[in-house]
Amino acid sequence: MDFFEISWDSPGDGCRRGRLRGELDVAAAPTLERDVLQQLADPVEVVVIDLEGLEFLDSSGLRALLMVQEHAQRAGARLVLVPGPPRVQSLFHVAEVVSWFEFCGGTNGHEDGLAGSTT
Amino acid sequence: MDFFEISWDSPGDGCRRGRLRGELDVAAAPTLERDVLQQLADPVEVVVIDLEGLEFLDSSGLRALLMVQEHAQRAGARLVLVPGPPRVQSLFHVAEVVSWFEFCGGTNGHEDGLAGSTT
Amino acid sequence: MSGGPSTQPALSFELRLPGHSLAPALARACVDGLAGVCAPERLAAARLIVSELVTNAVIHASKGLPQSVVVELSAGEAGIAGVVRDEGPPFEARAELPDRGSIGGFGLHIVDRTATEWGITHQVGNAVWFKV
Amino acid sequence: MSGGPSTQPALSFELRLPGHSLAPALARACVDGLAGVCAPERLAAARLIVSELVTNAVIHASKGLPQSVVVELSAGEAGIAGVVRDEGPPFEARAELPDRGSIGGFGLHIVDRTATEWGITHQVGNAVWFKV
Ligand SMILES: Nc1ncnc2c1ncn2[C@@H]1O[C@H](COP(=O)(O)OP(=O)(O)O)[C@@H](O)[C@H]1O
Ligand SMILES: Nc1ncnc2c1ncn2[C@@H]1O[C@H](COP(=O)(O)OP(=O)(O)O)[C@@H](O)[C@H]1O
Repeated sequence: MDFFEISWDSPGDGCRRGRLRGELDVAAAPTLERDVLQQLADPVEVVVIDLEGLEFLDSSGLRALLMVQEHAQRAGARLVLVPGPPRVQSLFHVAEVVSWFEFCGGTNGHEDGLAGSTT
Repeated sequence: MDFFEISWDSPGDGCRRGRLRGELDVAAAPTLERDVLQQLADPVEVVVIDLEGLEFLDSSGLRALLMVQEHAQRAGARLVLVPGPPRVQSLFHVAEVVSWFEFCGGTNGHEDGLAGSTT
Repeated sequence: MSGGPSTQPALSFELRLPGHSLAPALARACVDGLAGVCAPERLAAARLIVSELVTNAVIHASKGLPQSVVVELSAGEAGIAGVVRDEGPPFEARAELPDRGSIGGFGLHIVDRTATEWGITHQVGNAVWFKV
Repeated sequence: MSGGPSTQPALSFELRLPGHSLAPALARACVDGLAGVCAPERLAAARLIVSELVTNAVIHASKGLPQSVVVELSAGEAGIAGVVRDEGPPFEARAELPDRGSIGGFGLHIVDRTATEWGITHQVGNAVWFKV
């Protein structure tokens, strides 16, 4: 089932959240990058990418997330990831890059939650 | 996703109900037939096959249901089908065999429900 | 909301399967892989037709033979075109509704009522093609 | 409760795909078709590896070429064995964790940490094989 979708909202001032659904692979990666660049056109402090609805992630998706992190940092913002289901989360572990990202709201990464960082 | 499963119970005296889950195709058809023959070893008036949890049905599955109907009739029992979701139900229409079966509990067939027929 | 497959070009594949009872399920799973380039109703129609044709190839022509059933599909905005080939002896299509009381013979009837066009050609074996 | 695929013999297929960005999704869907003959964890591992190898073949060797990527898989109780072939020039495998700050180069590292065995052979193009 190839399918990928992002829905964006603003859970707080200076915070843009994109919720991912479907499969983040080589076909979906450009959509994610393009979307984030659009969001960063306005002043933003935190970009949250919510992986809860994601069903598949591979190295192309991981690469897109690293690009997004770089775009965010260049724009003076932080990237915070909301962990996905186990089959998605396991990719960060297999690739040995869990510590390369700031996770929130889950047990798979840092515990400095989203609430504190958006105000 | 190839997967097929039947769970059996007895919702009333002389009634055996098999609930189908997954895809009823050429690989799954022998399982259905064998199971029904086992159920018919005891005295049974009605065999109910519940298609609500079925995700796919093709002509091999249809053939199995017709075989089951024949087995039931030979054993002096009736076969009653509980309609499945639209994508399953549509197969009976496409194959033009809706009227070949006794449906209950749905709008896709006869309205003489299961309750009356099992007593 | 963004993303979605609407601007994807056409996608096609060729799949070789053994004469195995799970070959239809495998072929259906591959049809699902075209979800990115075509409408769900078309995908469901192609899924059903492919299931019927691969089942016929397995049962009537290729039982137990390795990689003897070939499925070719090509999907785009305009629709899905496919062909299922086997290496068996030629057969005559019969696609009418079987007589009341029949327990088989529904496969090609279902194909006939699901496809917008279909037909059979005979080269090495049988090639049943369709469009939806 | 009855049914289930536990007594099914091994199942295999060969899939030819174009150098298309949706080819990895299509290949993953076909891997899903093996669900009847192998354990879910193995299937998930094979799904990930196939996604990585087909992506590499599409990006590094076959971009835009028709039916130039070939996936062969064979699954049974003992595991899944597969190979992804392309027609591109030979390459040297590098499967270490990329340096901190890298944004690419994770594909073969993931394959290396997911497969029980894997390797590359060079015939016409590249053939990356694996077992899970
Ligand atoms: N690939 C095939 N090779 C040989 N004969 C076939 C093939 N497909 C169909 N047939 C013949 O056409 C008949 C009708 O097929 P179908 O409508 O699918 O019903 P069924 O397979 O249930 O008999 C079959 O019984 C068989 O004799
Ligand atoms: N099928 C292939 N054909 C040619 N080169 C390849 C192929 N697969 C991998 N490579 C080479 O190996 C490198 C590492 O691949 P990989 O670990 O998957 O990371 P990435 O593709 O993100 O660079 C690639 O950058 C490429 O140079």
